[in-house]
Amino acid sequence: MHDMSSHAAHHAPPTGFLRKHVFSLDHKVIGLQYYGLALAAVIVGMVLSWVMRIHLGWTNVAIPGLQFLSKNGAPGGVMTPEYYLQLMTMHGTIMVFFVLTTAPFAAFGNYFLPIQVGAEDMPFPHFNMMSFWVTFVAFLTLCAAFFVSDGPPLSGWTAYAPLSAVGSVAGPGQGTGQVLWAAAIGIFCIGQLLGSLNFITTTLDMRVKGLSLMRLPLSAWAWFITSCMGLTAFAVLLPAGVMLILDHVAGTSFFVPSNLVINDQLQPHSGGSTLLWQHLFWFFGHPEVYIAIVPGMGIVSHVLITNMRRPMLSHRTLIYSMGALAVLSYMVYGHHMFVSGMNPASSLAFSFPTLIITIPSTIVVLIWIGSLYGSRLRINSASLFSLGFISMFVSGGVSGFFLAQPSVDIMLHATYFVVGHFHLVMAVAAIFGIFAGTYFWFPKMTGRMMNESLGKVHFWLTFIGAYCIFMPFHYLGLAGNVRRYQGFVDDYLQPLIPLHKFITVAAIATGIVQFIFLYNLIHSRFWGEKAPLNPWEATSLEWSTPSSPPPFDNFGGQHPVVYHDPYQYGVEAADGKDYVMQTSPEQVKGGHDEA
Amino acid sequence: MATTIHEPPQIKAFEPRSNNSGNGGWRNLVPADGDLRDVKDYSPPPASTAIWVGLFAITMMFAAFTSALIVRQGASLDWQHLKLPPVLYLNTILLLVSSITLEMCRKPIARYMGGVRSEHHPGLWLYVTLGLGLLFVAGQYVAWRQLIAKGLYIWTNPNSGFFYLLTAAHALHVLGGLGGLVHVIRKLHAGVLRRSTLVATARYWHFMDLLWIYLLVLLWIKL
Amino acid sequence: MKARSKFVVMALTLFLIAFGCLYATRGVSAAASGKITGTVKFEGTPPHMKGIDMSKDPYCVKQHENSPAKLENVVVGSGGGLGNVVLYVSEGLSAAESGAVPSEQPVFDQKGCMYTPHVLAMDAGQQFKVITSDQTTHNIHPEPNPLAGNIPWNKSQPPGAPPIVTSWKAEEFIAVKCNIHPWMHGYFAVVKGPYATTGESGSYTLDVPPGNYTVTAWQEELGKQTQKVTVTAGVPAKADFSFKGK
Amino acid sequence: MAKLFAVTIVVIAIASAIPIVLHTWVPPKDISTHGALIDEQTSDTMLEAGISFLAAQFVLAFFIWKYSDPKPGAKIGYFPGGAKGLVLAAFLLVGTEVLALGVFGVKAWDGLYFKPPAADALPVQVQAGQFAFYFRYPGPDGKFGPLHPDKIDEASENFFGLDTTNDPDSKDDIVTAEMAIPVNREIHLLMHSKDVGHSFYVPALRVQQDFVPGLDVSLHFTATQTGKYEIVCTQLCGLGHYNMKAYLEVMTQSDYDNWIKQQAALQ
Repeated sequence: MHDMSSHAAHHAPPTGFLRKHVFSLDHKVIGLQYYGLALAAVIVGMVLSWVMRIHLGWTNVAIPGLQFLSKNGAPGGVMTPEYYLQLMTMHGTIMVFFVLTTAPFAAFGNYFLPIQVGAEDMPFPHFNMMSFWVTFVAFLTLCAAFFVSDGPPLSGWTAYAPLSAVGSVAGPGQGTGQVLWAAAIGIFCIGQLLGSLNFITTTLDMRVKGLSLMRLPLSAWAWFITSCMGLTAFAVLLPAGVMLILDHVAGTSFFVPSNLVINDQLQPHSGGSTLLWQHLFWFFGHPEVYIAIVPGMGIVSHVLITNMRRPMLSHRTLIYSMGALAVLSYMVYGHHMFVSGMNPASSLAFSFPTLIITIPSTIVVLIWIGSLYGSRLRINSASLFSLGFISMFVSGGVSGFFLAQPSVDIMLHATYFVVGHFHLVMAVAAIFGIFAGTYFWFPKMTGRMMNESLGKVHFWLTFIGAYCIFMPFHYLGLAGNVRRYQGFVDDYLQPLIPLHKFITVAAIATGIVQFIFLYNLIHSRFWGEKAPLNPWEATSLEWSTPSSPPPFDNFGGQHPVVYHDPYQYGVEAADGKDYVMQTSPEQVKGGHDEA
Repeated sequence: MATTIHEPPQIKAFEPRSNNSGNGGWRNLVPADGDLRDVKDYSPPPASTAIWVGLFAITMMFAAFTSALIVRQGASLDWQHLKLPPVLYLNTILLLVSSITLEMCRKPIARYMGGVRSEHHPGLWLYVTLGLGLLFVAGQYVAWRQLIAKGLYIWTNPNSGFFYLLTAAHALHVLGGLGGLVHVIRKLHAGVLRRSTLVATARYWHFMDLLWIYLLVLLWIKL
Repeated sequence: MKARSKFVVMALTLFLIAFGCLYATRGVSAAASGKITGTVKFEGTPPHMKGIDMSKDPYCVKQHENSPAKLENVVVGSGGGLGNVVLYVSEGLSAAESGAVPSEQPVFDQKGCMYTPHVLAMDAGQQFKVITSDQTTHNIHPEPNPLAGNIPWNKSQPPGAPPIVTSWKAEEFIAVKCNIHPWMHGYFAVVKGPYATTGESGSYTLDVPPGNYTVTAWQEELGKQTQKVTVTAGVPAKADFSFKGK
Repeated sequence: MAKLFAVTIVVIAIASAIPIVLHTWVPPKDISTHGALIDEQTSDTMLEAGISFLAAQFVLAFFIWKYSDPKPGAKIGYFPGGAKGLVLAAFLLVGTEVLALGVFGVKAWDGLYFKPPAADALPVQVQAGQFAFYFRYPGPDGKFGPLHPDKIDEASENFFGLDTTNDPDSKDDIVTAEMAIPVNREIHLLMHSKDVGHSFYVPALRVQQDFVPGLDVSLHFTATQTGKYEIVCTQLCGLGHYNMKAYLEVMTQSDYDNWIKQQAALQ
């Protein structure tokens, strides 16, 4: 290591509460802030899902106390159709934007990307701080929709125009609520663009001596690839959001066609294109799915390798596959619009890339499974959640075969099959990734261990529960159960209601289980046993920091030098260790250096 | 990279920063037990990478606006192509000139920061650029007033809608560029201006020209 | 401290009592000694009222198994009386009279996927009640003109939900719809001062103090008619209306 | 712990597959001419997806079982064929699999979308609005009258905005709240939306198509069995979305003729 004390002298850690904990420039603090935001958001989102599930199982049954949430939305505790849709919209928006995007990408990425490249911080700490606080403002803006007179919008997280663009005549919440929604999304985009800017420059320019791109851990690669996707996707959603707001407040007609008659009133708009919104939205929307899942892939690979005590069969292949996913994700967005009135030929054109995207996904899975072969697998909460991630990703992935084909999509589009598909592959899998990362990195972030036995209980119940909730969704879909219904009045749906009741019970049970995790998180933070510097005997740079949590400048005035590829496991190292840190200059017998 | 953020080193000529984080290079491996002095490493200062990343994002954004405009123009029968206010052409010239003035002061400033003191302060041209930039934005505002005077509001027809939308979006970005210039001027007077900062600002500023000319053509031609 | 709270309580009670008296007196003045009576007739052949196909919602169909539903835009009784006509005093009322707001809450029921009554008359500022007797969810979506001072709203009422109690600020004839059952439509007739709605007989009575008034009759499709009447104490003044079919 | 986990995965995988194999939950029986292809395509996909699903879960479980808590000093082994083999397998197996699906899928899609409707197809117009479908038949003259959105007035049941006084073509148009069609006759469905986005979904007919506001979409299909089926909306359109439905009655030609006469009388 080089003594950098001369440089270290230059940046004293901040003094004063605000700079330390609130408007901190330290990527670690910002990462934790993102994590906290995601935690708050996920609790809101989960409670919303409970209320929705109860209503779906027992429609028009008064849910005691609900009337205090919204007097209009649930008079006497009986949920109105509009309120169901409003909660559904908020559930989707909160989960996709403020949980699945912030936690695995912004939170863990902010905390560990700079450390894994051996930097002291991101190159633009002020942008980094702004990125969090802008996102925070976006969250407040979205939640404000709960408190406006008509409540939140009811047009779903996809906010299809013209329903989302013509104002409150189209339904409660479509006025102020929808504008707040669009504003929140726009603000969120700005925050994530700032974040992506930092992530990309960090990865390209801040790596320490000897740390070539290919020597980056898979997690770092995943964050890098994700930030590239984010840069493109959010830059497209932002204009869309602006135009949607203009249609509301400035009387423009970007998305609203002529001659709409709503509630017997001829609308003043003219000439807009409703498909335009769908194209802009899904050009963001599909990559967003991968923005949610790719960081999970990276984290899970990172955790698995450490616990398999061996590198992946091929480091590069995984990286290239994730890259391929990122690139393809822009060519496939049309599969959300097969029956949307888009030219049927283009539906076919979109279906082939969508089918082809299964190849890189398959490669990733095969590499994971193939690397398990002959490994020395260690079972702990982190590795359990990683393996669970693979199982979930497979289960959710195979249903993609169906939705990739226009002809099959005719029956399955907009049914619970789709809901089950993306909940498994994007929501549950991504959240398993978050859990894996939390159990794995908690010692580094807090200097204390999480309670393993609680962690295992949490895993078992969550794993089984998740399957109990989301597998039946597929069955509902196959039977033609349409999504976004607040109750089931159609004759052919009556036989399915028992299945809905089952799902509701499973969902509430699984939700309650999550409080074990919450307790574990809080309790271990303050009273957990002290963690050694490198509890998992891992090799990557975050485990070379002089303390847990790392000092303000991460490496205590030093700059590490990297001598090895990231994952030197299963080797014969000095004093009988089976791994060699990236920063150790020792020669490795049976090492995996590709250089 | 706190070292270079909190107190940037003065620009010494163009020698790469060394002995410092941020020089992993692309394929620049340190073999185990290798001699570090053999490692030839250099990676650009973050600012000069970041600016390209930022410009890419802006490009994507206006690409989205463009596709929207094309779809919208194709989809609707109510597209009345509006005649651009002539003042825009004056604005265009202002903007282009501002780029030239910015270029004029880049070398002097590099020399100045290198310690060479010439007769007049190189910051002068920065102020000129700043002024021209402000004039451009003001000119855009005049253009809007003219349209409004003609009774063309943002909601009047799709074309006017896109005109206000695109020009406003561009003007906002120009204001951002002006902020960058102010930042550069402050750093210059503090004597801690980094070359990469100046270069990045300049690239952004020139990109605003290109973007504006592109938008002008886009709004001018009937697709 | 304690003394102050006492004082507040006293003040409040006093205020309430005063308010109560005021309110009572207004009530009294509303129940006046004069009367305007009359009937509203329809001339010519009553227009054909289309039947309503409710097949979209089997529940609604069941409610009309033996009484087929039809539109109620123009309801003519056997005696030629015109129903759903709102009569009110458009001129001549004293400020107190037109300002008086009855305390009872008229009820607007959703029954068999129709509105009963089809036209609900009420006083500006008077509270009214929207209830549902149906086992299917309705949404109530009145679209007043916001410029007139009434704010549009749109609320669903699932079976078993409590009544919606609200009121309208300004005088206006407000169309109300259910979007879930597009055939359901009715009117809120918001007026000032005494009002009456005719049944199929077409007869009505307005209680007013003696004086000179203009009575207006409003029908959703046939429009408005007015008459000047002079009311003397004891003797009911007569004002008959007759609407011609379009 | 690991072995238990492996077992759990296997159990869950099998349990998930059972309802599929037993066809516990299936869509209403197909009554269309084009539906058979779609169902076939779906079951083919189900086969391939199911095999991939079970295979992946089982292998995952097996490896977890076998390689967790190994004896001390055990060397790490390499998967025969290594990464190259796996990548190759992915490209060959999955590649051919999905391409096959894609290519065969074209056939099913083509039947519904690329063939123009037959010349003698019965034209029926459907209008979607918050929150009901209304249908229009051209009547004896076989012509649909023009639509005047400004004339739409649900209060007097002018759902389409027809001007029967001035448009001769509109006079004999028949507007209904439920859709009746003759069996074994091709239907040419002309779809437009009056307000926001909606969708026309008849599971039994294997048909789903969005309404695009401001755009006229058309669809053609043939029903092969008489009976009463449900038309539902699958595109979120507002608070009444869940209750936006209409009934589709497939009748014999003669029943249909009577029905259309009755409806004409009711206009």
